[in-house]
Amino acid sequence: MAQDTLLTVALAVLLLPLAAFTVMIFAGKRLPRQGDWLSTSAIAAALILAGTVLYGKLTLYHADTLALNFTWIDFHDVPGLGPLRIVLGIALDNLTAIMLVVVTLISTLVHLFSIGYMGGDIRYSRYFAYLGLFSFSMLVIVLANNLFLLYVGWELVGICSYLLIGHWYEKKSASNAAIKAFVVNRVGDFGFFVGIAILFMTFHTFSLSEIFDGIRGGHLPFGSDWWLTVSGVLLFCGAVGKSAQFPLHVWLPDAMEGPTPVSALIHAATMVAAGVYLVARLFPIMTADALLVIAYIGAITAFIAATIAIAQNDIKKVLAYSTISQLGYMIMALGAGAYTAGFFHLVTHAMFKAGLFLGSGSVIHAMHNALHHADDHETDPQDIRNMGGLRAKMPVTFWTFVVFTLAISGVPLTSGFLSKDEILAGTLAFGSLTGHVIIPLTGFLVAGLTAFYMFRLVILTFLGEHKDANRITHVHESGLVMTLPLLVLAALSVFIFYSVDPSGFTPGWIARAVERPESTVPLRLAAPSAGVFEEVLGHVHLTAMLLSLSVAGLGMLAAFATYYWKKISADAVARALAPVHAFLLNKWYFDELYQAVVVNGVLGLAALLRWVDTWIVDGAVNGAGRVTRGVAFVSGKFDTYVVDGLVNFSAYLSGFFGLVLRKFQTGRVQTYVLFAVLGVMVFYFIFRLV
Amino acid sequence: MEIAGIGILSWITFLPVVGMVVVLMLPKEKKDWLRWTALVVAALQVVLGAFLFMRFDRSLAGINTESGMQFLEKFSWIDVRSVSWFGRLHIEYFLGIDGISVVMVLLTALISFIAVISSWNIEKSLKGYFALFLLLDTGMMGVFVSLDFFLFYVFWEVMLLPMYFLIGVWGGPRREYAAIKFFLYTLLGSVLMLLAMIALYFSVNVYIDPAGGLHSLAEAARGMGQGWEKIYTFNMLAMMDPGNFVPGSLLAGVDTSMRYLAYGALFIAFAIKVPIFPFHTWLPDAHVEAPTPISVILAGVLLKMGTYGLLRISFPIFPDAMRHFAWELALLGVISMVYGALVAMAQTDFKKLIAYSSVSHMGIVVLGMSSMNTQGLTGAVFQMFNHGTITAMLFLIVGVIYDRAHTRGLNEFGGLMNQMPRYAGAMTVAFFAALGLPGLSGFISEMFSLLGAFQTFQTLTIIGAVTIVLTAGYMLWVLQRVFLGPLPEKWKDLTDMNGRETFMLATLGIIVIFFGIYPAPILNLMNSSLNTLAALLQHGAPAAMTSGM
Amino acid sequence: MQLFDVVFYVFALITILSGCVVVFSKNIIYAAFSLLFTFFGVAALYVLLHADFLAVTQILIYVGGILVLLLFGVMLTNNVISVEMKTGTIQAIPALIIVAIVAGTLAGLSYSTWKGVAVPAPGGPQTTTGTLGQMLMTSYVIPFEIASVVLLVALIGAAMTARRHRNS
Amino acid sequence: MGSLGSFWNEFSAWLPHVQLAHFLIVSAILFALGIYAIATRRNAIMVLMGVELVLNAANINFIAFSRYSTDMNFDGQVAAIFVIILAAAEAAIGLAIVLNIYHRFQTVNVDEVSSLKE
Repeated sequence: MAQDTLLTVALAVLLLPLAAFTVMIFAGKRLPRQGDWLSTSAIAAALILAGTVLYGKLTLYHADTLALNFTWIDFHDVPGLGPLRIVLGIALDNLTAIMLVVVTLISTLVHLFSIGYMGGDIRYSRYFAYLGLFSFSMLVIVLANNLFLLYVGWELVGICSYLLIGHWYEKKSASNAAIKAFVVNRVGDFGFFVGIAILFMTFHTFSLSEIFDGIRGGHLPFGSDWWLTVSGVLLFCGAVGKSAQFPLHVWLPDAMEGPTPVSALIHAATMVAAGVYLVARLFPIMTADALLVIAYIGAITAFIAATIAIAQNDIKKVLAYSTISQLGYMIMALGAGAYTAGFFHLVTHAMFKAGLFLGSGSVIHAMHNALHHADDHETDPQDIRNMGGLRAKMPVTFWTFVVFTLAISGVPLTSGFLSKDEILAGTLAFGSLTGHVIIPLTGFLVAGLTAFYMFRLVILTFLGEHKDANRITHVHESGLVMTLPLLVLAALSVFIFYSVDPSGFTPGWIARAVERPESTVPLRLAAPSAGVFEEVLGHVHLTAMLLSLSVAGLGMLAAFATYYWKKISADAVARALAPVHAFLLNKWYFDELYQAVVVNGVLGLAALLRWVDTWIVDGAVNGAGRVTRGVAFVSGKFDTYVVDGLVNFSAYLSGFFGLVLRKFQTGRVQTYVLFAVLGVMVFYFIFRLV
Repeated sequence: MEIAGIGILSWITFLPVVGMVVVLMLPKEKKDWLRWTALVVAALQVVLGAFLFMRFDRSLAGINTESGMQFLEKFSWIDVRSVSWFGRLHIEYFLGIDGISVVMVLLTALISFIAVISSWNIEKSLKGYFALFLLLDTGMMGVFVSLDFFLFYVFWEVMLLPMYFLIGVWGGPRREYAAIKFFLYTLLGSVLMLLAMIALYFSVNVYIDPAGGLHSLAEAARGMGQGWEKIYTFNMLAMMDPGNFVPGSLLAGVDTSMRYLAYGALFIAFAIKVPIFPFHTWLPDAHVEAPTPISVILAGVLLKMGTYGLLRISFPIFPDAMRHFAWELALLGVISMVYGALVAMAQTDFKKLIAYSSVSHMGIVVLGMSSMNTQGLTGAVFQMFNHGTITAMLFLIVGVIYDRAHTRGLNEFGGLMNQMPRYAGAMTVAFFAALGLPGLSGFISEMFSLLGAFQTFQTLTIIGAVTIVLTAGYMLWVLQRVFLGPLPEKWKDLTDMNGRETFMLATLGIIVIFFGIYPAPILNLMNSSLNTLAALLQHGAPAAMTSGM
Repeated sequence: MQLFDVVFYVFALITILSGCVVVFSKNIIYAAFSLLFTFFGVAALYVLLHADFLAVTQILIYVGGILVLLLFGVMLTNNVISVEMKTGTIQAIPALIIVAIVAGTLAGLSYSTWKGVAVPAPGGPQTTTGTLGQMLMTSYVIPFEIASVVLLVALIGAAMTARRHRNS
Repeated sequence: MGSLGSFWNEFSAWLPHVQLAHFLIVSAILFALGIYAIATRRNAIMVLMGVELVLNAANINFIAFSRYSTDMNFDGQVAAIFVIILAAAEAAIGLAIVLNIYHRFQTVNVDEVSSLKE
């Protein structure tokens, strides 16, 4: 396969979902079955093509980056700069090729799952249309070789997320969550945009490779090291928003208002991972300081989210916080320099987290139907306290769920074990290289917490007794269209697809395909090089593996002890640590804080400015008008009584004479004739006298 | 470029006057005839605009050279041999367009066409309405094509009066207040412009040959002038050549305080029109009270006259003052952006909200213009075009809902997405375009305005960029309040848009989407002019003008 | 006193007396017929002034046209059979005074200004018709044409105005 | 009384020899009579007759001046022709109006036809 062919196929992968979207948005409702088959087959075709691209890329052009550029805008000869063109394009490297497959794969499975899950929805075709648009936008991010297109895709996925979270907009909470998601993302994008502006100002290009070349050539923004770090951090702001990192993580849990398959696709597997992808893409321009910021942000996020997840009772909320936590993990890994591990975790996490969400979707679907059957509209179908004992009724869902849980907890033989273990090893290496031991410490702590809350979820949902004996009889396993994606994802959560060696992924194809790129920043600013890092990594690898296994085991044990064997009373612990429990249950009060400070602050400022505008700015205008009118009033009085008085007096005189003269107006023409003749005579004599 | 012996720019400018005469001759009972007359005129304007678009030479720059201007028409208009103490009064009928004007001409033709369609359901004294409307059209077109300051001023005033009546007669409940406010405010600006214009007039000398051609002082100094006479002039291009300023006159020299003062007067005149904070308060009143088509014209075209005036007159004539006050200009732009967005957020009246969003969006234009580089200027001019189309859509959208529900209270609506799907689609496109979603035209212009401005004023631009968050906030909030949530019982029988409304919004929507994906056709039109303008602003005026002006 | 003077006085008296009858007669028919004599008298004065064509025209148009027209008017607007054709006068006394002043002034003015003006030595053409025809066709052609239009308009206008409206 | 006496002497000497002023005096009397008829008669047709008298008086003046001018020009006679033409037109129109008034008001008395007064 020639390069061009490969790029053309990649372009086809990109455009297929867009075509599906275009057809669906205009004609979706009129198609048979509202066009779900169309969207699904389009994305499935894209998946097959993406697989081809991946295969071709890895076998034929393993080390190359293929690019396709076109001039989008030509500014010609710009004064002060010389010729300036905005060149956009797509690039295909190994990272991209893998992401293509991941995105289309998850998307295809979610499409399939949605056919079952969304059946009978009032905006069924609209839903599939938006899924298509989302897939397209996500692929734009993946394929872009420049910051501009990246930003375009970035915003587009944001708007898709907005539309899909707000899919059930009759619920106020859904539309609120949609707005929150978009606006919070925009805050991150603001930083992202400023970062782009700095780079564009410095290099007059959006192209990533040209920017890398520029920095490699020693050309820094404002000629300062500090600004290079700042621009890196600003670009990372985009990732903070999109990947729901602290302090902008608050939108993701609310985003669970959207349909569950959407949560699986957008808010677990792909869009939120875009931030991680962005950091991976921009890795070469990150200075050591910027990477440190990134690592800390990731660690803080991972920790906060994991603690919150423990106290949540909504099945999707738990998964949402778990997602945030895992994203923090990846970000932390990238920040620590464990580039490949971070990206690998992105891939494996996409599989099992999508699986977890789809599994939870299956559970919610079943619960919903059961509740619907019982005519119960009070009970929350997503609350795990209302579940339990679903194992027997939903075996496929249960077993796949268990596989995903094992994977996320990092149990050997799963994909999660491979990636997580590598991340922990990376952080450990980072800690020993730089002395920032808090990073690996957080990593291990979060690993334990993850195992704990995930097994808590599994036990409360599937094991034990169901809360309502009557309701359980109406719970049924979901249909094949929903279980099939679960089975596929469960299979993909096994180590064998990534590495033949269950204890480490280094021999795997991903590790070979995705290598940490060379940093382009000046040496004095760069993080420890890949070589140094690898060496330390070799030393700590075994330690990390053993440690991670033991903390994961501890977490699982604690979960079983508390919720299955009931050796420890969860309620008693909650009571004993009541302030902590409340703190966690309320998500560290982030929402309240933001509501009080940011939202109310902005709205208050808006109201204040509105007042200012009405009474002060416009008041000045109206005041000027009033003063003018005051002056006018005075001069008007003058006019009325003095100037106009004269006029009126003359009018009065005319009126007086008119009254007198009207006597002569008899209306008889003959009298007028006489007067006319008399007048002529009078004039004659007057002139004669004169 | 002539049709029937009359230049195409004259056609496109005075066609509405012809239409007005026809309208005035039609009996007032023939409402459909009146409407169709106006529509045909507007459609012909669009056709002429398309013709201009096709025949426009993209490589010519214009700005301050006559040879760079296209579709020129130049005749002696007023020529009084001896006027008391200042000699010969010579005013030209001088039309021509360059890359900046052609975009505005296209926008005007397009928006007028849409506004005529949108006027279809006006019933109150239709004859007067369309007569005034067409006169307004001529005024707007004339402002964008005239190259003689005096002519510009005449068109500027011609536009004012019909607007006053259109708001004051066909407007909402507080129409008199709004109309008078608009009129007086703009008139204040006009007076300042008049002062600056007269000061310029008496500062600029050119030579006129017996055939009526004007020559710069530089040419005359080379001894070419046989029988040439020295006169004052209103010719804008002559004013842009520093060599034409009479030494010792009021505005001669560079960076003098008198020049700053004149620049300031012109700036206020144009800033009122844009409107730039703190001169914006006429806008919400005028917009709220004006009938829908007039709001469309007001936001779509009239606001651009302010920024166009800055680009066409203030900047090239006073590049020194512009450079000196660039930071202040950018600051005002940023304040307009942030302030407009915040005040918009606090509004509950749909139309008022959009009016304030206009303040915010025009602030982006001002910020982009102040950047003095091609990217920023491109963003600014393109934003002028995009704001025209997008805000026109927004006002049409308000009009659609107001026609049906007779209220504009945002908090009274909800859940209309299912009730009015086509409307929802149009509104979604318009709102997403307004909040700068990629793939829609507003994004590109905002992006380039901010990118260009960032090169010149980093801190200000970063503050200004906050609006991308604020805009998203209030725009989505509006969408939520109108479309999402449950449908109130009283709006159960609202109907979706009819064919006419769909046509208008679809036309604009397609333009917004097309230029959002592929802006090159518009950007190419203005590129060379903006490069020249940027060079002028960065390096001062060129040494000499092209000969044969 | 020559023959010319005698003839003048005869016709001047006829003219003025019949004019007085026209003006002061109560009976409209009498008035109309005495107007006939006034016109004849005026025509005779024209003859004395060597205006032969005009004298003939006077008789043809005034007597043959206008007077007949007036008589028709009288007949059409008065109930001939039953009521006597008398009409009253109004404001006779002030009118008499003013008219007396007018007549006195005009007469006095004429007398004091032109009392000595006599006929110049004869030298011009003795017949006037040909000369008048030439003048009308040359130097007065435009007024002449306008006059024809005026007559046409008057004709149509009179017919239109006098027409009895169907609806009334 | 001397002046009146000398005036009478001069006047009586002048009176038998007919000159321009004689015609003018006749014309003046005729004019006065016409005015009187116009001003006093109630019948519209009588008013028209008065107008005819006035016009005739004017014609006499025209022709007399024409005759007594030094070069015996005919302009006065031409003017008289036009006056006659106008008189004819006026009579026709006037009578038409009178007839119309008669149809409307059933009278031709001008003082009863007074819609003009208030």
